[in-house]
Amino acid sequence: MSITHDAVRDWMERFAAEVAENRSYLTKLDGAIGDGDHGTNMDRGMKKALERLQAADGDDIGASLKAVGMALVSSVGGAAGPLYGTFFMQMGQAAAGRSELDLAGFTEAFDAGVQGVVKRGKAEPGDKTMLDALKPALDALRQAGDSDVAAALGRAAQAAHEGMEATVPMVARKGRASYLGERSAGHQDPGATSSHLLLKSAAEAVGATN
Amino acid sequence: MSITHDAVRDWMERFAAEVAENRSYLTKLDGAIGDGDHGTNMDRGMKKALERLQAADGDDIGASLKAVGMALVSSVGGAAGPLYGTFFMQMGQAAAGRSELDLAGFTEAFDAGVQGVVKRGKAEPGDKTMLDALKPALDALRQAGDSDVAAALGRAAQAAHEGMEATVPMVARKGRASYLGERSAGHQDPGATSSHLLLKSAAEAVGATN
Amino acid sequence: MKKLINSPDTVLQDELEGIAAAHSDRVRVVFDPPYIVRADAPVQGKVAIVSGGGSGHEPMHGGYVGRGMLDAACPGEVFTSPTPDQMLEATKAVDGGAGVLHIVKNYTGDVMNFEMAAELAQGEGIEVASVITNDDVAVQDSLYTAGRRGVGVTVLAEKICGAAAEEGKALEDVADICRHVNDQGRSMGMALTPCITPAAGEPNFTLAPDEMEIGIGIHGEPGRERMKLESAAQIVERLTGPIVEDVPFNEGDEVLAFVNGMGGTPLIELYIVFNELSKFLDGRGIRISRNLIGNYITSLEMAGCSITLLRLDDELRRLWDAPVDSIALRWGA
Amino acid sequence: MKKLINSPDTVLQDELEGIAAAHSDRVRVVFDPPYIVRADAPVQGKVAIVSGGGSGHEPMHGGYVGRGMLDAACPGEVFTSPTPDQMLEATKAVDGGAGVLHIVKNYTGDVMNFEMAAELAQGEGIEVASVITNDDVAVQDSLYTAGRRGVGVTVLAEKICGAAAEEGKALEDVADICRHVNDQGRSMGMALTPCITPAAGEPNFTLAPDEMEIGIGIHGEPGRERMKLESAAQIVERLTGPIVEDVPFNEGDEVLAFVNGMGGTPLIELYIVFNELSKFLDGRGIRISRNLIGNYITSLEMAGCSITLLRLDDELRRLWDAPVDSIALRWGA
Ligand SMILES: Nc1ncnc2c1ncn2[C@@H]1O[C@H](COP(=O)(O)OP(=O)(O)O)[C@@H](O)[C@H]1O
Ligand SMILES: Nc1ncnc2c1ncn2[C@@H]1O[C@H](COP(=O)(O)OP(=O)(O)O)[C@@H](O)[C@H]1O
Ligand SMILES: [Mg+2]
Ligand SMILES: [Mg+2]
Ligand SMILES: [Mg+2]
Ligand SMILES: [Mg+2]
Repeated sequence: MSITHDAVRDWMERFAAEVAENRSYLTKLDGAIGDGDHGTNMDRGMKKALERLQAADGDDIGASLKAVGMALVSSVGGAAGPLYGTFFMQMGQAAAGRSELDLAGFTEAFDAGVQGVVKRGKAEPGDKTMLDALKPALDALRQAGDSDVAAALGRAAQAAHEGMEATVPMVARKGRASYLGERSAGHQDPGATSSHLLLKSAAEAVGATN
Repeated sequence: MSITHDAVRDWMERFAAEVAENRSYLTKLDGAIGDGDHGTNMDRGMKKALERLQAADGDDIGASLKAVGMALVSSVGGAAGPLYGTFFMQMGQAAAGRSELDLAGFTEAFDAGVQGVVKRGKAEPGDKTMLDALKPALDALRQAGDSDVAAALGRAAQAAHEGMEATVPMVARKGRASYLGERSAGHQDPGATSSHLLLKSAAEAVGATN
Repeated sequence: MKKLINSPDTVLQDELEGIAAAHSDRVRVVFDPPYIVRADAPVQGKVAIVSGGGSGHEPMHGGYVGRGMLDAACPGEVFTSPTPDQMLEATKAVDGGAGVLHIVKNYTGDVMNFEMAAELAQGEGIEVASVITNDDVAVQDSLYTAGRRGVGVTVLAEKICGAAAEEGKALEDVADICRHVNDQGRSMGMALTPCITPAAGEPNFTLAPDEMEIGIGIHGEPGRERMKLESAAQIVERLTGPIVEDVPFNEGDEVLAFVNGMGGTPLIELYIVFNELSKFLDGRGIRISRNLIGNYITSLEMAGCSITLLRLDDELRRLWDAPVDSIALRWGA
Repeated sequence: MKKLINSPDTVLQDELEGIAAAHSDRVRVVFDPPYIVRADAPVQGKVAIVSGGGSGHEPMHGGYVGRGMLDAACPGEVFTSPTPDQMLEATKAVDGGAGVLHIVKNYTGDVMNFEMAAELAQGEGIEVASVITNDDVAVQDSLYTAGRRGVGVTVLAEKICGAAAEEGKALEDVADICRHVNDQGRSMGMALTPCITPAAGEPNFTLAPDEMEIGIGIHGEPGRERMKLESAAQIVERLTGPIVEDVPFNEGDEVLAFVNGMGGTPLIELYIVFNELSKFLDGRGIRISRNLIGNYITSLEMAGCSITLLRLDDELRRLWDAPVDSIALRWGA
């Protein structure tokens, strides 16, 4: 089984729905160690992204992901805008022209997206950022070997979930939460939380049973 | 029995003490229908007045009352400053050069004070102001005939008390409370309340038993 | 009560010391009795303008001392009219031989204290004219009451009269212009929250989280009406309706629109209010040709706003545009 | 949440419409994507200065657009960095051929969005220099973290660089001056109350009636330390101690002292803070030769203040004194 353009679209719709549903939860998490706008910003951005997706035709996964990325860059703002924007633009770049992706292809594109986030944000694992959910997910995909797509993304979502939870005790070194120093420990990172939603949506889009 | 310079001094000390003790009560009354400063202002003023009195010597009742009035004018501010200031300056004017006052003399001087308040503030009885306590007190003094000073001032204090209570249902037509229109009804006037304290102190200074 | 102060008793003194430390290039601060005066006072041959009132309305009035506006300001204790001795000393300090105009907001205390000061100054041979501002349409106008409060128009009158005096106009002319401004201007205010005077330590009224107070003054006193919170557009209609009907302002009129913050409301909201005001007046064919938006006549940390409209004619517009170089209002200089 | 707004979703749009309605003589407001630009932009041959950031800090940055200060400002949603497309369009609108300086406050979001915008603008052949301000001593400085926040110094840098650009200095020189200002300036802030973003509807933290938060930023985020409320004098010591030790400021230094209100604190308190600051610096032989006191970089309706000190030399003093004619800062013009 491979990931079709329809599945990618479904992924984005599910992600948008998750973000909308968790909007105030994300904002609340951001309120505790940031400025309380992560949910609002991501929700505004994913709504714009869906509009763009719906307006576009064709089955180029790369083009669709790039469209999502550009919509996010120009509508989210804050840290998450350029980071998620870069993620999707880089992932789209790596998947340019493809109408389906097998697990290896998806993993490669996902890797490009994560590398984009690292390059833009210069964070490392352990800094208490979205990377702490994205990186474990990437590792899980890499370790999936030749398991099927649903199982692999299921495990990636699981890894993102663990990574998200692991941000709780961390002292933030990047982003707004770093201003709090030690006071940032004890709170879950909002960006890692939205990144988990991203992986959860992906897994659900390919029919993984979590 | 007549009212000596010592009794006048005692009157002022008692009045200052009453104002200090009721400072937050007066301020609270003023908060409900005014701007919440009557207690603070009168307390600041009477403290200044006592300083002046203590610094002055001689037994000229008129001079002492004028000193009190001038202290109030230059330290109370607001509506109460010029009104109480004028009251004491006019009363002092009427008692100029006197080291004791009999009831008639006191009544005459008090009358001059009240007239000063009317002239300065242009209020009428029923406007929900200090005049609603002062005027009944003056009337009581006038009706005292040849009763003794303590009894007369006791009755004047009683009249001021009744006048003060009568301000509760009134709709204010003068001063800050008038801005509230009908909403000013149901609250006791702070200035009438401090005026009652003035009469109560006078009665106590001459040994009336209330 | 949460305030950046040292103690409730030293608020006025500390503030005045701060003004003295900050603005000695522009003003001189006298402490006993307290008043703030232009550094170059008295200006010979110029009509001088003195105002004053309780503190807690900053930048009014001290912030308006400077060339093209006030010659002196007398600060009282918080929300308490200053005393005649302050006004007398300020009047003497600014008199340049052409007389002194007292601009007095219509509050019993302010009026009586300024009255006593004017009597004293006249007794010392200084020509004094007094004009009382009473522009607050939230208060019913009546001969039998204390009448309407002086609020937002006072700021505009001080600016415009300051320019007229700077032009060399005579005392009676400057006073006439002041009365004209007061005639042509009206205001109304509202609060989202009460405020707390340092001395009282608690608010004079409380509002539920979904309530607002309409028709408040600038002394933390309750207003005329309490109601459910509404949108900016509805609030603007509530404040501006009574204003335009009072003067009245008619289609074709040119106005200065002044959206004032009560102290605790951020500028972003005042611009939203201005936007609604501009739409409201547009709908009635009233043209805003000048505006002032910000915290200019405040009530400590109260959240809320007031709206003032002043009908402009060529002279008022010219005097408004004239240079002003005070602490808080500055242009063309 | 009590605000003078129509709806949380229209705050930015309504505010921008208000600015457009009020200040069309000075600025042009573009709505899609949103930015505010000098009415006379582009000024041929002059280095242009663009800044921007989340809304909720008014008058920053939109209020600083005008001759002698910013050429354009890009407002984001409340407390959210604007996006690269806004910055790109603003940059194109102001480029007069001499290059464009981006003044960016050090927040991850602002830095990354401006970075993307600069890449795009350079791709279109516009010379762009970027300077990041990071003056908040409440945050530990470190190579391994996001570093210090840009706060009060940003306002001073915008004024000073605006003057340098107006003088005809080249892009690299204006950028150098900006870096110099950032080097020589430090800030720290505190809050008496939190603030509420319209979208969130509730505060990010709560403070007991006797508590204050020290070391806050300008986004309603909690600070470094919570403690019992203290006197203005003690608070000034808490904020200024770390500032003077950081640069460090020494005996004999000349400084610009900037006492900034967070939005909900009235001017009377800011003057009390300034008075304490002036005494504190006096005691260390540091001379205040210029000052700025008021709400200039705010955090919605938060009550509190920040203190910024900038060490002055002849050039910085001259550029500070130079005429400025923006909406919110105006002198000599
Ligand atoms: N340098 C960075 N690298 C990766 N992720 C980051 C970085 N800085 C911040 N983030 C992520 O962004 C999230 C905050 O996003 P958001 O609230 O939308 O932006 P802002 O902090 O500008 O308000 C954080 O929770 C964190 O996961
Ligand atoms: N015109 C007036 N004549 C007589 N008394 C008045 C008048 N106006 C106000 N008062 C009295 O003054 C009191 C208020 O005094 P105070 O609070 O000290 O002054 P302010 O109203 O200026 O704050 C009122 O309660 C009322 O009794
Ligand atoms: Mg955030
Ligand atoms: Mg009062
Ligand atoms: Mg008062
Ligand atoms: Mg943000």
